[in-house]
Amino acid sequence: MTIQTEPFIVNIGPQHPSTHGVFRMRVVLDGEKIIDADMVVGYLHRSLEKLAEERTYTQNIPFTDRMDYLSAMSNNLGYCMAVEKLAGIRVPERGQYLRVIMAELQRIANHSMAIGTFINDCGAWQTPLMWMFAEREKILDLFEMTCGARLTCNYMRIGGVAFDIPDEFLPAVNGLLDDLPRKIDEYEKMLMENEILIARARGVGTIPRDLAISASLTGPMIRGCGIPFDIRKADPYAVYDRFDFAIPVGENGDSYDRFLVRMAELRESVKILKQAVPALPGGPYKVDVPLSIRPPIGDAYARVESPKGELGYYIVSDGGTAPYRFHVRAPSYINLSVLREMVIGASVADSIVSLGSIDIVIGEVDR
Amino acid sequence: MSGVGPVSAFYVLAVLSIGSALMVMAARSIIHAVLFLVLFFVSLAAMFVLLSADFVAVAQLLVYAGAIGVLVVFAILLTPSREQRGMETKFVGPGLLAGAVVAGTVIFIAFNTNWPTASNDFPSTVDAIGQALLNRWALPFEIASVLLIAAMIGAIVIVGGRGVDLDPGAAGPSARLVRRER
Amino acid sequence: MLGDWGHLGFLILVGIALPGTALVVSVLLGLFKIRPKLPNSVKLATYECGVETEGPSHVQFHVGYYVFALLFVVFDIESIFLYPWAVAYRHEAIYGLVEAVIFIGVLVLGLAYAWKKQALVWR
Amino acid sequence: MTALSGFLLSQWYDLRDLGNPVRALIDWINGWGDGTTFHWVGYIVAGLIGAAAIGLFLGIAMLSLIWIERKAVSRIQIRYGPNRTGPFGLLQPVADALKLMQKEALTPLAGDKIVFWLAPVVIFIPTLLVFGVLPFGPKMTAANISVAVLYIVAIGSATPLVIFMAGWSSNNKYSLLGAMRGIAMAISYEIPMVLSLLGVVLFTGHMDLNGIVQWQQKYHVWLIVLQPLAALTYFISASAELNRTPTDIAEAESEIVAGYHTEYSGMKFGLFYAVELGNALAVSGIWATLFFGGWWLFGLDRWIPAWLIFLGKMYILYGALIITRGTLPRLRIDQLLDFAWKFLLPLALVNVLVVALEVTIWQENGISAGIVLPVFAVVNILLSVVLVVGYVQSFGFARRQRPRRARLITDTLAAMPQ
Repeated sequence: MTIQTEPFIVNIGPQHPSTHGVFRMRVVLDGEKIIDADMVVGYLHRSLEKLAEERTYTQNIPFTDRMDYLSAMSNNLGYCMAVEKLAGIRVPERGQYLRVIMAELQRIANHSMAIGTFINDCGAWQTPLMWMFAEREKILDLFEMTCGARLTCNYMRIGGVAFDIPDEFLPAVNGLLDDLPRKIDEYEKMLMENEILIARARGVGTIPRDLAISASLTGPMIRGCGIPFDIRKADPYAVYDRFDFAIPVGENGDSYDRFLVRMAELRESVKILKQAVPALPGGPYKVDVPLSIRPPIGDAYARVESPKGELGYYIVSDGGTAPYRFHVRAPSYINLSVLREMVIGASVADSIVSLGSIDIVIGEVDR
Repeated sequence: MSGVGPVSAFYVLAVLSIGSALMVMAARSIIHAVLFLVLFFVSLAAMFVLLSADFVAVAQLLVYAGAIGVLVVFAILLTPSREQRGMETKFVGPGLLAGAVVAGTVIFIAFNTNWPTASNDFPSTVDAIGQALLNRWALPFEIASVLLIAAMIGAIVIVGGRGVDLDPGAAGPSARLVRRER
Repeated sequence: MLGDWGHLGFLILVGIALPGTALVVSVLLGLFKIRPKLPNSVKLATYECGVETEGPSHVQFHVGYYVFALLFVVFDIESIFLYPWAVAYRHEAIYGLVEAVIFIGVLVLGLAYAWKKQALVWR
Repeated sequence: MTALSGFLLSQWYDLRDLGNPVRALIDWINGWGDGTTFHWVGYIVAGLIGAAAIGLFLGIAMLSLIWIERKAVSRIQIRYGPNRTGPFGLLQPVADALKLMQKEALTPLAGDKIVFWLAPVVIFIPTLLVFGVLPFGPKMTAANISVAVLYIVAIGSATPLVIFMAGWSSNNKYSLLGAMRGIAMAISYEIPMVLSLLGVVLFTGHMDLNGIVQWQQKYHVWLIVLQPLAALTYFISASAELNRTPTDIAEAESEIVAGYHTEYSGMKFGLFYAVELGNALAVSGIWATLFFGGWWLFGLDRWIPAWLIFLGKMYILYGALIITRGTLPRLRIDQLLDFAWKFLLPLALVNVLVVALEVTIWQENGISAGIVLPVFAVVNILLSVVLVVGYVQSFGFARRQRPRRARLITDTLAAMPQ
C-alpha cells in the first residue's frame, strides 16, 4: 500500500547557520528525506577573474587572498607560481622553503577549521571548534609575526616572498611543532572514537570512486575515496620532492573517511614542517622582479595542493602589464559539484554533514 | 462534594470543558479544534480529581492529552492539505443523529446514577485499583494486553511494515522528482 | 489530598502570570518607545534563509511519524496499567509476579514483532 | 546540640524547613473567628504562598542557570565566558533579560497569531506544575499528591504539544519540521521514562515523591545504588526531551536553523529559552529526588537545612546535563528513535522484571533489609554493567568497527587505480 505524501520545498541557505557562507541548497523533502536538490551558488560572486584583467600581475596577489580566505598562503603560492612559469623566473632556495613552510602551516590552520566546523555541523555545541581554534590561533600568530596580517596574508611575491622571517619566528615555530603532535593525539583520542560522531558520519555522503574521478574531485575528497592523488606527489612543485611524507587515504569515500584524511594530514604537515624548518637555507628570499612585470606572450597553468584540493591558475599573457585572461580552478567549486549526488536520498541532517565534510569556502566557490 | 472550593472548581471546570468541547466543533481551523480537544481532555482530567479518582485523572492526562492528542495531530498532518479544509460534509445529518443519541444516553445516565462525591481527604485510589487488577480483574488485565498488541499489529500491518514508497505520480512542486532507494 | 490538587491550580495561575508579566512588560516597553516597533513586509515575512517561501508550509507529512505515534499509544496504555499493579504488588507478590510476567511478556512479544517488521526503523 | 535542635524543632523560626513559618502563618489565619470559618482564607493564602514561592524560585533559578551554564560551557570550550557585566559576569543574565525585553517582537504575517502568542505562555505551565510536586524539604511540597511519579510523566507529555503549537503557528517549514521531530522524539522517549520510573515504584511501593524519599531515609540508601538501570534510563530519556545538545533535534541549529522557535524573537524567544533551562533543572530535581535521596543526606539534614541539600543536589546533577551538552555531537532522528526503542525500552523492561523478582524474594521470605538490600545492589549494578557493555559490544560502532586511521601511502603512483 502506498500512501501519497506531498513533497515540499525547503531552502537551506543562503542565510543558514551551517552552509559556510551564502551557499543555497534548495531541497525537495518528503518528510525528512531529500528527494531532490538544487545547488545555487553565486551570492558572493565578485567577478575576481574579470577584475584581475585590469590590474597588474603584482596587484592581483591580494585578490587571491580573498578567494579561499582560510588558506591565503596556498592561494598566493599558486598564483605566484603561475606568473613565474609564464615569465620564466626562478625562485631562490630560501624563498622556496619559506613558501613550503607557510603553505604547510596554512594547511594545518585550514584543516583545524575544517574539522572543527565539520563536527559542528554534526551537531556538537561549538566545543571541538573552539579547541581547534586554539591551535589555529597560534599559526595565525606566526603569520602576523611574519607579514602583519593574520587572515589575508598577501605574503608571497612573484619571485619569492614579501619579507624574510623575523628572528623570533623560528623559535616560535619550533615550539609549535613540539606541541602539535601531542595536541593532535588529544584530538584523535577525543574525536575518532566518539560513538556519536562515527554514527553520524560513517556511510554518510558516500562518493563512489568512479564518480570521484569523473567529477575531477581533488584534495581530501578524492583521497577519502582511496585514491592517493596529491599534487605535491603527482606534480611536485617548490621543494616538496625533497621531503619525506605520506599521502593519507580513506577507504569508503564517506564523510568519516574525509574527516580521517584531514586528521592524518595534520600529522603529515607537521612531518613536512619538521624537515623543512631545520633545513631552511640562507641566501636571498626573493629575486628582484620589476613591480609591473611584463611576461612574454603565452599562457601558463600552475597548480598547487591547497588544503581543499587542486588549486590551479591559468593565465594568458598578451605581453602587457595585466593578464589577458585569468582563470582559477577552484577546488571548493569543483568538489561541491558532487553534493547533489551525495544528498539525494539522505535526510536533512545527513545532507548537512555531507556539506560540512566537503569543506567549502564560499569566497572560493563564487570568486 | 462539599465546600466552596471544590464546588466553584467544579463550575469553572464544567464551563471550561463544555466550552472547549463546543469550540472543537466551532473552530474553523482543524488544528485549533485539536488544541481545544486537548484542553477538553485536560479539564476532564481535573474533573476526575474532583471525583477522587486521582489515578484516572493522571491516566487521562497521559493517555488522552499526551498520546491521543499527538496521534490526532499526526493524523491531521498526514492528510493531504487540500482535504484539511473541507468544512461541508455529507455526513451532517447522520452525524447530528449519532450525536443526539450519544447525548441522550449520557444525560440519561447522568440523572440515573448515584454519583460518589469527593471528600477533601480521599485515600489514593492507586492501591485499590492495583488490588482489583491483581485479584478480581486479573483475566481482563491480561486480555487487555492482548488487545493492545492486536491494535499494534493492526497498525503495523495497515501502514505496511516495509515502509511507504513515494508515489511518483504525486509529482509536486518539483518537476524532476528523483526516486531512489536508500 | 484534594487541597493539594487545588494548590496545583494556583500554580497554573502563576504559570500564566509569570510569562504573562514578562510579555506585558515587553509590550509596555514598546508603548514607551524603548522597544522599537517598525514592522515592514520583509521583516514579517516567513523566514526561509533569506529567500521567499515556495509552496505551502502546512503540508501533508510523512507516514513514518504516524507509526511511532501508534506504537506510543499502545505502549503508553500498557505501562499505565502496570502502575497500579506495581503499587499493590507487595500484597500478593508471587501471584503478581506471574501476572506481570505474562503481561510484560505479551508486551515484549509486541515489541519483538514491531522490531522484526521493521516498524521501529525510521524512514 | 540535641538541645538546640529540640529547641528549634518545628517552631516558626526553624528555617531548616521553610514550611514552618508558612504553617505558623496558616495556623494563625485558621484561628481567626471561631476557628473554622476562615479556613478558606488560610487555604488560599497557603496555595498562593506555595505557588508564588515556586514561581519566584524558578525565576531566580533560571537567571542563575543562564550564568552557570554559559560559564561552565565556556570552561569546557577553553573560553572565559561572560566576564564583563558585574563581577565574574554575574549580571549577564539580567543583561540578557533586559536585552530580550527591549528587542522588537515580530509576529510573522503568515502565522496563526493567537496560537503563536499563546505557545510561549502555555509552555511555562508544565514546568511549574512539575516543580509543584517536588519535595524541597520534609514538609516543603507545594502539592503532595499520591500519584506524583506518574503525574510528572503526564505533565511532561504536554510539552511536545506546546512545541507543536509554536512550530505549527509559525507557518515556517523549519518550525514545522522541528515540531514534528520534537513530538516524534518525545513520544518515543516517554515509554522508557514511564517504565524506568515503574521500577522505582515497584521497589518502594510508593508513588508519591515524599514517600520515596522517606523510603530511602528509612533504609539508609540512595536508590541509584539499588536501581542503576532505572536511573540511567530515566536520566537519558528525560534529558532527551529537554532539547539540549546530544538530542536537540527539535531545534537543531545546524540543520533546521532554530527549529520550532525559528520565528520567535524578543521576549517570546526568551521565554522558550528560560523554560528550556527550567525543564532541565526540573529533570535534575526529579533525578535527585528519586535516585539521590532528595532532601535527605545521611542524617546531615538535621543540621543543614533540607532545602539547601536538595538545591545543592539539584544543581550538582544539573552539571551532568551541562557536561553532556558541552561534549557530545547531536544524533540523527532515526538513531535517537532506535536508541529509545531498541536500547532504553528493553533495558527498562528487564529492569521491571528483575525488580519484581527481587521484591518477591524479599517479601515472601521476610529477609531483613540489611541483608537483602546490599545483595540487590551488587546484583543490579553488575546486571546493568553487563547489559550496557553487552549492548555497546553488539550494537555499538566504536568497538565493533574500530575507526582506523587513514591509510598512509608514500608510493602514490603504485597505489593509483588503473
